[in-house]
Formats: sequence, structure tokens, C-alpha cells
Amino acid sequence: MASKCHLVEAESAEARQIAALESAVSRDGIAGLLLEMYSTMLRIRVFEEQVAALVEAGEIKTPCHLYIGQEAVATGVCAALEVSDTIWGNHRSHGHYLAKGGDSCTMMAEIFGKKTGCCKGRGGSMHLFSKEVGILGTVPIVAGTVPLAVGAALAAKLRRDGSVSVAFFGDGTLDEGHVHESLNLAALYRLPVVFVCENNFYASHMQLLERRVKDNLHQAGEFFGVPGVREDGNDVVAVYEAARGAVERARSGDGPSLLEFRTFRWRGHVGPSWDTDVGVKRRDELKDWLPKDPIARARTRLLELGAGMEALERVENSARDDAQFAVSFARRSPYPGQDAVLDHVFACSEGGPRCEG
Amino acid sequence: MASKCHLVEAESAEARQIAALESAVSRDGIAGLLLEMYSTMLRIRVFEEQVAALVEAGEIKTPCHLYIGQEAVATGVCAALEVSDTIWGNHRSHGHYLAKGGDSCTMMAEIFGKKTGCCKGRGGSMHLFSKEVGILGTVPIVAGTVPLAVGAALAAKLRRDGSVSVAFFGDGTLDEGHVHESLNLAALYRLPVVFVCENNFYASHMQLLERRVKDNLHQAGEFFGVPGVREDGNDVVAVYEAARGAVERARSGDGPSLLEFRTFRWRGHVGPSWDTDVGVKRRDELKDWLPKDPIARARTRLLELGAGMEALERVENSARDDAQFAVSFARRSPYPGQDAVLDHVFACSEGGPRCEG
Amino acid sequence: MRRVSYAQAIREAHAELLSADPRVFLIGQGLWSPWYAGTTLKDIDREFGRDRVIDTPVSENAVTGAAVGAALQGMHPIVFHPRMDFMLLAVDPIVNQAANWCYIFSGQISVPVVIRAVINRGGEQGAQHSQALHAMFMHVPGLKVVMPSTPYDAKGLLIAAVQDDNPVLYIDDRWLYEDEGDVPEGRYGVPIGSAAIRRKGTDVTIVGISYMAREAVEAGEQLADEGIDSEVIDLRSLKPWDKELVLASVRKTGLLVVADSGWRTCGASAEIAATVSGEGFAWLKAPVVRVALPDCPAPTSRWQEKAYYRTAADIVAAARGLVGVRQYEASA
Amino acid sequence: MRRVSYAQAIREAHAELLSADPRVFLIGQGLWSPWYAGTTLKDIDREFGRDRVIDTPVSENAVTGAAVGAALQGMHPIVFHPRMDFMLLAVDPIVNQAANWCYIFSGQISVPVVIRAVINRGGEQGAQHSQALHAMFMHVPGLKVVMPSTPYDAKGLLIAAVQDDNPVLYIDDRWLYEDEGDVPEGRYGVPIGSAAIRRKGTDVTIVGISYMAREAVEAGEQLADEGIDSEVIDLRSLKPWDKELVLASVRKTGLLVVADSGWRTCGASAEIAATVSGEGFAWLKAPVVRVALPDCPAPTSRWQEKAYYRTAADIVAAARGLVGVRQYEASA
Ligand SMILES: Cc1ncc(C[n+]2csc(CCOP(=O)(O)OP(=O)(O)O)c2C)c(N)n1
Ligand SMILES: Cc1ncc(C[n+]2csc(CCOP(=O)(O)OP(=O)(O)O)c2C)c(N)n1
Ligand SMILES: [Mg+2]
Ligand SMILES: [Mg+2]
Repeated sequence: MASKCHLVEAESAEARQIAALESAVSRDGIAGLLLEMYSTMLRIRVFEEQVAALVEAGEIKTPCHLYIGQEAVATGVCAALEVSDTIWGNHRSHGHYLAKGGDSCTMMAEIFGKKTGCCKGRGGSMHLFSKEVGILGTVPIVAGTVPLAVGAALAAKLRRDGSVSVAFFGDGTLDEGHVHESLNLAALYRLPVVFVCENNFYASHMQLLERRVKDNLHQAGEFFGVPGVREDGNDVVAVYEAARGAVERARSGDGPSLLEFRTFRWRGHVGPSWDTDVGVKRRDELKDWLPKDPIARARTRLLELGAGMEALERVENSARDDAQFAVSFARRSPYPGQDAVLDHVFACSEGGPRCEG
Repeated sequence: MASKCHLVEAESAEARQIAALESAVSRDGIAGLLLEMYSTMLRIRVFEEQVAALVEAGEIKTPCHLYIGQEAVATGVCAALEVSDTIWGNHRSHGHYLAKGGDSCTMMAEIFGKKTGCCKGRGGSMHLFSKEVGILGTVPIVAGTVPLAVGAALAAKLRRDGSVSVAFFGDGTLDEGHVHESLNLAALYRLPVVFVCENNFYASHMQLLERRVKDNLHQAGEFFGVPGVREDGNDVVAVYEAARGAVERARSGDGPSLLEFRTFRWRGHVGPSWDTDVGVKRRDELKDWLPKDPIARARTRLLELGAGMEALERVENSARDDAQFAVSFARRSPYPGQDAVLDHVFACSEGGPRCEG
Repeated sequence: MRRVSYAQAIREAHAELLSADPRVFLIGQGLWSPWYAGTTLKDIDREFGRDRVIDTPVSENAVTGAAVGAALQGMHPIVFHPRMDFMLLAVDPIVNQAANWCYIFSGQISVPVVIRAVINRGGEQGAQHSQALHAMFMHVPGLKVVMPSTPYDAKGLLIAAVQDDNPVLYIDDRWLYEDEGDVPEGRYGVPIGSAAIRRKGTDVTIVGISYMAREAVEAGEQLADEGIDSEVIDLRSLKPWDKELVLASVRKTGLLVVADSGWRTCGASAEIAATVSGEGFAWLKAPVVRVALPDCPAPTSRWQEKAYYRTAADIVAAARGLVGVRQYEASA
Repeated sequence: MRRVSYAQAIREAHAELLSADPRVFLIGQGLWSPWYAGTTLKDIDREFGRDRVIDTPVSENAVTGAAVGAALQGMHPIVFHPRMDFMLLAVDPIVNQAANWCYIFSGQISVPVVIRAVINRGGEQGAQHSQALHAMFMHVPGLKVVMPSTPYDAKGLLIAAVQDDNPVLYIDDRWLYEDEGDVPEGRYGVPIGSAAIRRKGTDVTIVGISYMAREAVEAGEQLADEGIDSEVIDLRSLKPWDKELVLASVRKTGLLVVADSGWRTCGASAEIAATVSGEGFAWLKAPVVRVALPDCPAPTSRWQEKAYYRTAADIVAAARGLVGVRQYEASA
């Protein structure tokens, strides 16, 4: 799905062609879906490469934790969700945001710190939000949103609204005790929540086995009765299928599951560098993972399935356009006013001072 | 082992006889040890029955969480420890304190709120301490001492002093996330710590299966690489043997273990009642558990092993004497001065104001 | 009007809220227990069902976080902490999350969660089972904090808290549970941010917080017997607090005692003393006196507890001292 | 004397302590990272070995608790929190445990742990990555709190903190890391509880805390250019704080500005304002002015950050206002 601002601002012939192509192939089962997911992954990749360049250029100041290399996870999981389902992210959520249908212009503007941003310039890269499409919030306190996602599932259960919530988090997040508490609550109350652990083998500079003895993250819920699945996080179809199972399970009242997707982030923990330059010995791992590029794999698979070169190129061009539009939108947007800095400490409804802005 | 105050204040012929008996049978393997453990369990039981009566009589005001029914756990575990090993307890630690060699007089005085108490009247029942015998502290924040015990083990490892630390906690404590963090740290750093989970199936009014889906507490450490053992917590010999294994493992540098001892508290969560009277439907469970009395079982076994009735009676009398001495000691002791209330907020060494008392 | 106990008033507020609004639910430790919450939630699970009255594992962090998450989805949960001390395990969801989300997302979302915490102390429970930590949360932008001292306010403030779209910390003190007072039937709210004058007077202003508001009323009566005409204000709401009402009173009396049930340093009493010393500078005839807990944990032994906690007598002594200073200065 | 940066001074203190005392060890997140702690711990793991410099899982509660436990066993750990915001997950071991054990057990045991927390803000990081929460901990009996603003104190206070037998919260601010100053080689301690006069003066007293102490020094210079002779005090130690020194200065100047890097309500500035307004009542010629963060979370967008944070200019304006009031009154 192309971003809103793209459609509004560009409406190029190309965009319309892509849309037509998408709906045409969507009847063809996995091929159609794969093309869509390929498009989403590419949009994430290109968007983030833009961000990386802009950080290097000094135009973006907010800390950016890039998702490059992990695109298949957000994409495959969100492909299994409805708009009314909610996702909850962390510091590394550009991909989650785009995959769930967030608008790339408002995210880019947010990263620029602009008033047109999805948080009106209050969030930067690490705080993203788009209620209409179920992006209920991404914040950078590690594990911070995991109990919140459980609470959203509790709300869904109490209201019987049939929605599912998804908590996206990294391998490092399972170091936090309250994630285990959350697993227990979810199992105990049979909540419609899916725990998505993106195991990229690092929590900032610390490799998984420097933080724990076993490489067994899919088993995190076993003690509490939350079933776990381990999947290749760089195979978008495998991700989608695992997610679909978990989401169905949740939606039909059978409770939570935990999905471990094994993947790798290409860039540094934060910023555009490759980490290898600051002393973290990831070089060998990176060498293994680069050839497993989820986007290249999807592309190969699409070609095998008979997609035409031309169709793929259109998707690729569209992703580029989309990111460029987002950048120009962000650049053109104004900063929020300094006098609005104290707005919204409290919600407006009850009429406290300075809630508007 | 009889309490210090008993020895000092009584030195009765009986006490000396018991001591002689103990050393006589201590050569006979398990029989000698069992007699000792029987004596410890009885001392705990009688002490606590005294406490229960004094709470009912209104003489004791501090909240008392009785250990009656669970005596085999503290006793068996502490029998496997050296004096230099440390234990860390919780709100329900009278038994841990006595089993590790704490003095019954100073504990009773503490429960009375007296100046001669093991915390000089600052702790009451829920805060116990006796550094000389390795009771490093019991406090009532659930799970509060679990990370501390891990830290003690870390200290032991850094100093290579060969000591082992033991965290005593209940089934409810595994609901707390930081206990899981603690298990992970212990496994990761291979620390000499033993996690002793006393599964009495309740956290105050909440039955185990109202708090979690599975009855599998011995598996709490599996995710982190901490091996677990499940044992009958009302069989003091079984407890001792499981503990000995875990302590040896810890002491020899092989890291932590978790022991689940299944047992039951006879009395209410707090105070001398039986809980059944305040609406908690424990009656059936209690009916099952009363016949599994760990003390009666040890007594039967001792008789099978050939212990004489007379020897047992001496142990029993000694336990009664011990508790009675403790009560009279506590009664005779003064309250701490009101003017000392602000003492010891800070440690003395650096000469802050009002550190003495 | 009906006389109802503070504990019963809290229970009524819960029942009213649960009846009136399907978005309201309760979650926390002890909700199915016959004793955990005193009688403030007696049989509430039977009345409203265990789907909406959810007792929990001993997992303060995730339970509080789950309540916050449900609030973000439009529910109006009340999360219950039977002791404030335990809530220290849930500071992250309260301070990092609940307090910040409305601001971070520029008002696109609100967090209508009530966090109920009980101050439960005395009875030789000791340092970890006695804390009154309201000042730690008063410090945090984005949180509201209320502390009723009467049955009327206990009910009205809980209702107002649940109806507020922001995270509100509702703190009740078990020492007040047996107190009786007039409580209307039905739903009514006490505006958050408004203090109440419990006694009109002209000689000295006494601002009381929570339990110490009750002691302040008691002190007011004792002072009256001595011929000192105090104005007693029950702050009720700590953040926001009713600065205007307090300043108006101090303008009249020129003297202020602040009586708080928490510690002194950086406590609620520090904020009120600092603010009034500043904005009421021209009116103050003597230094503001803070009657607060000493910077010391709670002891257990009953006699030390007696020496530790503050009562009406301490307020009386403080007010007497202030009035004496003024009279001395007036006569000098 | 050698000029050394604040960051380097912190590193030196660690190295001195690790060399001198086998009881000292470091534990916390980021200790093996090339960037987490800026340069304050650069290669410290290589120098002293990863047995004594222990990087950890993302488990703030248990890691802090483990440090407390090791301290109870006689070690002198420094537990590192690369951001104060993350430490909110470890309030239980700090407030419920570390702060209380000495008191509960009547001085039979002490808790010689240093909890180092970094204030790390600005740079569009936002509400959850910007907090300066020292006041929450100042409120808690049994904890000491220090906040150095110069390289000299950064080193000396860390050494004093580790040598203290009590839990000490050592808080450094990354905005100070590049500042240079005179720092002796070797070990020296700066007494906890003593403030430092950074500038002698008679017109107005300015008390600065942490980053705002540096801004206060800067403000003092600007004020001097305007002919206002301020006395600038760097508080350095927040609990205990050097009341005598501050009062002595206020006695002389009659005017006080308190500049804190944390929030206003119930903040460190409230305590100082309340105390000085009380004990310095007779000397104060105008209300104490608090220069603190507004009761609002941190924004991200760079322009809003600029509007949010306080600087020397705010202190200058406050001091100027106070002196103006006094001059106005003197001339009236
Ligand atoms: C509570 C808390 N502790 C520490 C941090 C610092 N931190 C930021 S990201 C991160 C690593 C998280 O690792 P993981 O969950 O695996 O996510 P990834 O960065 O690999 O996507 C850490 C430790 C934080 N933001 N919050
Ligand atoms: C952090 C915290 N939360 C809640 C409580 C209240 N509480 C006291 S004892 C207890 C139950 C503990 O259960 P368990 O660990 O099984 O120990 P048991 O009482 O069965 O021995 C609870 C919830 C507490 N003291 N501390
Ligand atoms: Mg990771
Ligand atoms: Mg239990």
C-alpha cells in the first residue's frame, strides 16, 4: 500500500499502475501477497536508507535505530493483521509503522521534528503513532510496550471486539522480568495477543550469548503456558504464515503465542553506521547474514513464481518515489511552535490549562 | 542445635543430654542427622505455636506469617549448609532463621519489639538478621531478597570465598519478573546460589492455578539454563538430599539450581488462624496435607531407624523449654527507647548525625 | 444525610462506577481476597463478576502496565495496589509510560487509568510496609494525585478520578477507614484540584494532607479551646493543588502550618512551603512550619512507632508556636 | 594542575578505585560497550578485566539488586545505569532495599553500594530518554545523592561515594562531559554534604545543581558584567545538602535563586526554597526564585527542546529580577 501523502501529493501514473497490479495479482494467492509484502519491505528499506543518508548529512538529529535487514518480520506479521488490530513497538519501529499502514510522510516529518509529524514533533524516530491504522504506540523504554499490548488484549477481551494486539520486541527485551510477567498474564487470562520476538542476536553491543546461556528464545513462554514457534525471520512468507497461525489462535479465543523470528540488523544499534567500526565484533555474523537479505529472497521467489521484471521495477520505483515524497514533505513542513512546548501534558477533555496545541 | 540463650540461661541437665545424644548418633549417618533435623523442626513448630498463642493473646502485635507445616524445607536445606553460607528470606522466615542457627531468644524478643531483639526492635517478625550464622536478612517485599542472594553469590565468586547463598521464597514469588532476571544472571555468571522455592500452593488467598496456567514451578529456570528439581517438601530427608546436591554443585563452581519443594502452610497467610475461616476454600487441601505432617513423618522414621522413645521425648522437651525460655527472655527485655527512633538511618562509619543507638 | 465509613464510601464509588460504565474494570492484587483491601472492596467481585474484577499474580509491573494499555484502548481501569510500597515495582509503567503518552503523542491519545495505592502502616509492620510515597509521584508531570481524608471525598474523588481522562493516582490511608461522615447516595464527583476548608479561622492556616488533614481538624478543635482560631484546609488533591485557596487563607492569617503524612525532604510539604513562601512572601509573618515525617524509615516496635508518626499534637504545637511568635512580635 | 575533562575525571575515579580496593567492582549495562557511557568508562573492562567490570543483560531490577546484595556482603560495587530513565525499573532494590537495610537492622549491616545514573538528554531523544529524577531519590531516607558539576568533583565525589558505607546515588550529566577543569592525580575525596562556593559575592545568592551549577557560574559572570555581584554556590551534594553554607550566603545577600536541572514540583529546588524560606526567613528580602524545568515531559523537536531547557539566561533574568526588586525597595 502506497502512503497517503504519496497518493495525495503524487497520484502519478506509476502509482496507479502499481495499485492496479497489486489488485490484479492479489487473487493469485501467495504470489499476490508476496508482491504486496515485497513492496512493503522495499518501502521500508528505501525509507530507511533515506533516513540513514539524512542522519549522515546532519539533517536528521533524533536517534534513529534502523530496521534494515529485518524488514520481513514487520511485513509478514502485519500482513496477517486487520486494520483494527493493534501493534506496539519499540525504539526500532520504522518498519512496524510502515508495515501496519502508517503514512510515510508523517513519519518522515516526525523524524525531522516537524509539526506535521505523526506526533506533531513530539516523538522523533523513537515514538510513532497512528491510531487509525492501529499503530498504538512505539516508545523506546525497552519492554515498555509489552505489558501495554497485554492490556490492549485485555481490553479487546472485555469488549469482545475481536481485535488482536501484537507486541514487537527484540531478543534483549526478554532480559526484562516484566516481559515474563506479561507472558504469564496473557496465558492466565487467555488474551488475544501475539508476542513477536525479533531475535537479531544483539541488544545494542551485547550478543545474545553474552546475556544468557541458551539460544532458545522461542521457549520464553513455555513456563507460563504460552506456546512458542521459531521461524526464519528473513523469509517473509514463513513469517506471514507463523503470524497468521498465531493471530487466528488469538482471535478465536485460544490465547497468546510467542513467535521468535531469527534475523539480523545490518546497521549499528543506532544510527547509520555498521557497528563494526565501533569495536563490536559483528563482522563475521554480518557476512553470514547479508546474503540472506529478505528482500532479495522475496524478489527471487517472485521471479520464480512468474512475476515480470517490469512489475518488480514498478514496485521498486514506487518505493523510491514514496520515500522521496516523504522527505520533501518533511522538508517543506514547519517546526512546531516553541510556545506550544507545554501543551498536552494532560488530556484536553477535562479542561486543564494548556492542553491544546 | 539448642539456642544460645537456652544454653546460656538454662544449661539444664536435659540440654546437655540432648547434645550428647546428638553427637553420639551423628556418626550413624542419616539417623543422627535425622534426629538433629527432627529437633530443629520441632523447635520451629513449638516456637511458632507459642507465637500463635501470643498473637491471639494480644501480646504480639507485629504481623506474623507462620511456617507451621513447612518446617522440613528450612530444616533440610539449612542442614546442607555451612555457617559461612548465607540465607535470604521473606515475610515467612521464622523457620529459616531457626534452621540456620539463629537464636530463638533474640528472634522472640524481636517479635515482641524489644531492644534485645535481633534487629533491636526495628524488624518485628518480618525482618530477621543474624550475621554470625549467615542469616543475612529476611524482609517482606515479595522477591526482594532474591536478587540480593544472587549478589551475595556474586560477591562469593569474586572473592572466591567458597560460600553459597540460598534464596528462600514462595510459589507466589515466581510471579515477579525480577526473579526470572535473577535466574538468568545466576546462570550467566555461574553463581553459587540455590533458589529454594517453597511451593505451598498459595500466595496469600490466591491458589497457584489462579495465578498461572501450569503447575511446573521446578521449570522456572529452564529457559535460562538453571536446572530444576521437584521434591516432596514434607520429607525432610528428601529435602536435605536435594539441597545437598544443589549446594555441592554451587560450591564446586557449576552454578545455580532451583529446587521446588511442595508443601503446605497449615495456618492462614498471616496470623494464627487457619484461613478457612475467612472464606478461602482451602479446607479440602488442608485435609489432604495435615496427615503429611513433616514432623510426624520424621518421628515415625526415627522410630523405624531404632531411635528410643526416651531420646525423642528429650528432644521434644528441649524444644518446649527453648521456646519458653525465649518467651520469658522477650518478656523480661526492655523496649527500645523512643529517642533512638532516628538512629541508624545511615551507617556509622562516616560519622553522619545520629547513626548510633 | 447517611453516615458512611471511609472504607464503605470507597466501596460505593467502585460499585457506582462499575454499574454506570462498562469501560470501568478493576485489576490488581487482593481483589478476590476477603481481607486485602479491608472492606473497601468487599464482595465486589461477587457483585460485578470476576471478569471485571480481576485479581492477579504478584506482578505489579505487568499488571499496572496492562491497565495502562487497556486505558490506551479506551477502557477506564482502576489498578489496585494494596500497599504503596509494592507499587515501587510499577514505577516504570506509571512514570515512563502513563505519565508521558499524552504528551509524547501530542494529545492524540489519553491514558484514563486510575492507580489506587493504599498507605497501610502502623501495627509494627516496619519500613517496607509503611511508606507514603505520594511526593515521588507529585514530582512527575502528567500524573494527577489525590488523597482524600473524608468519606465524602473518598467517594467523590474516586469517581472524579475515573472520569478524568488522565492517569490519576488515588491514595487512601487505612488509618482513615473507620472514620464516618456524610456521604450522598449515587454518583457525584469532587473536582480534582480543589481543596476544602474544614474550619474557618483567622489566626493561622493549617493545610493537612490525607491522614494529617484529619489530624489537622482535630488540632483545629484543640487550638480553639486555647483561643486560637485556625483555618483548616484539607488539600485533598495534591497535583494539581489548590494554590489559590491556600494563598487566600495565608493572606488572611499570615501564618501557615503544612501537615503531611509523608517524609519531609522534597515532600509535598516542601512544595507547599516553597510555593507559599514565594507567592505569599508579602503576607507571611513567620516561617511556614512543616509537620512531616522525619527523614527516617518506619520502625516497628510500637513505642518507636509512637515517636515516629505525627499527630494532632504536633500540629497544635506548631500552630501555637507560630501564633506565639506573631503575638510576641505584635507586642514587641 | 592538569586539565582534565569531566568524562575523563569519572574514568580516573573508577580506575583509582578499582586499583586500590579489591572490594570495588562495576556492574551494569554498557560497561563493555564502546559508546554507552561516553568515554567515562572507556576500556575500563580491558584494564581491569571483565570479572570486575561486568556488563549485563537488560535487567535493571535484578542487576541493581545483585549489587545491593554484594554490598551487603561487604563488597563496594558501583552499579551503572546509562540513563536515569531506565533506573525506574530498579526503584524497588534502591528504595525498598538499599535505603532501608541499615535502619531495619539497627546498624548491624550497611549497604556500601554506589548507584551511578546518567542524565542523558537533548538531541531530540524525548520524554523517556531525558529525565533528571534526583528529587525522587532525595525524598527517600537512607539514600545519599550527589551530583557533581565539575571534573574535580566528578572524580572526588565518586571516590567519596564508594568509600561511604551507605547507598549513594551518583548522578552525572552528559552535557558536562566535555567540560575541562583542574583535577589532581591520585585519590582524593570530596566530602559528601559539602557545597562549594564558585564565586563570592554580596548581591544575590545563586545555588546551582548539576548542569545548572555550570550555568550558574556562567550567569555569575554575565551578572558581574551588569554590575551585579552574585555569590554562586554549587550544591554538589543533594542529600545531605550543605544548608549551613547556603544559609550563611543568604544571610549576607538576602536573595536566593535556586537553579535545578529537574522538574519544579517537589523538586530539589522546592526543598531548598522551603528550607531557606523557613530558616532564612529573617534575612530574605524577596521570595526565593526557582529556576527549574516546567512540570512537563521533555519534547523532541529541537526548537521545543530549546524552549524547554533552562540556561544561564534564565538564571540571569531571575537574579536580575530579584536585585531589581531589592533596589526598588531600597530606593522606595
Ligand atoms: C529499560 C531500558 N533499558 C535499557 C535501554 C537501552 N537500550 C535501548 S535499545 C536496547 C537494546 C534492546 O535490544 P533488543 O530488545 O534486542 O532490540 P534491538 O535493538 O536489537 O532491536 C537497550 C538495552 C532502554 N532503552 N530501556
Ligand atoms: C512486592 C510485594 N507484592 C505483594 C506483597 C504482598 N504479599 C505478601 S506475602 C504475599 C504472598 C507471597 O506468596 P509466596 O511467595 O508463595 O509466599 P508464602 O506467603 O506462600 O510463603 C504477598 C502477595 C508483598 N509483600 N510484596
Ligand atoms: Mg536485538
Ligand atoms: Mg506460597
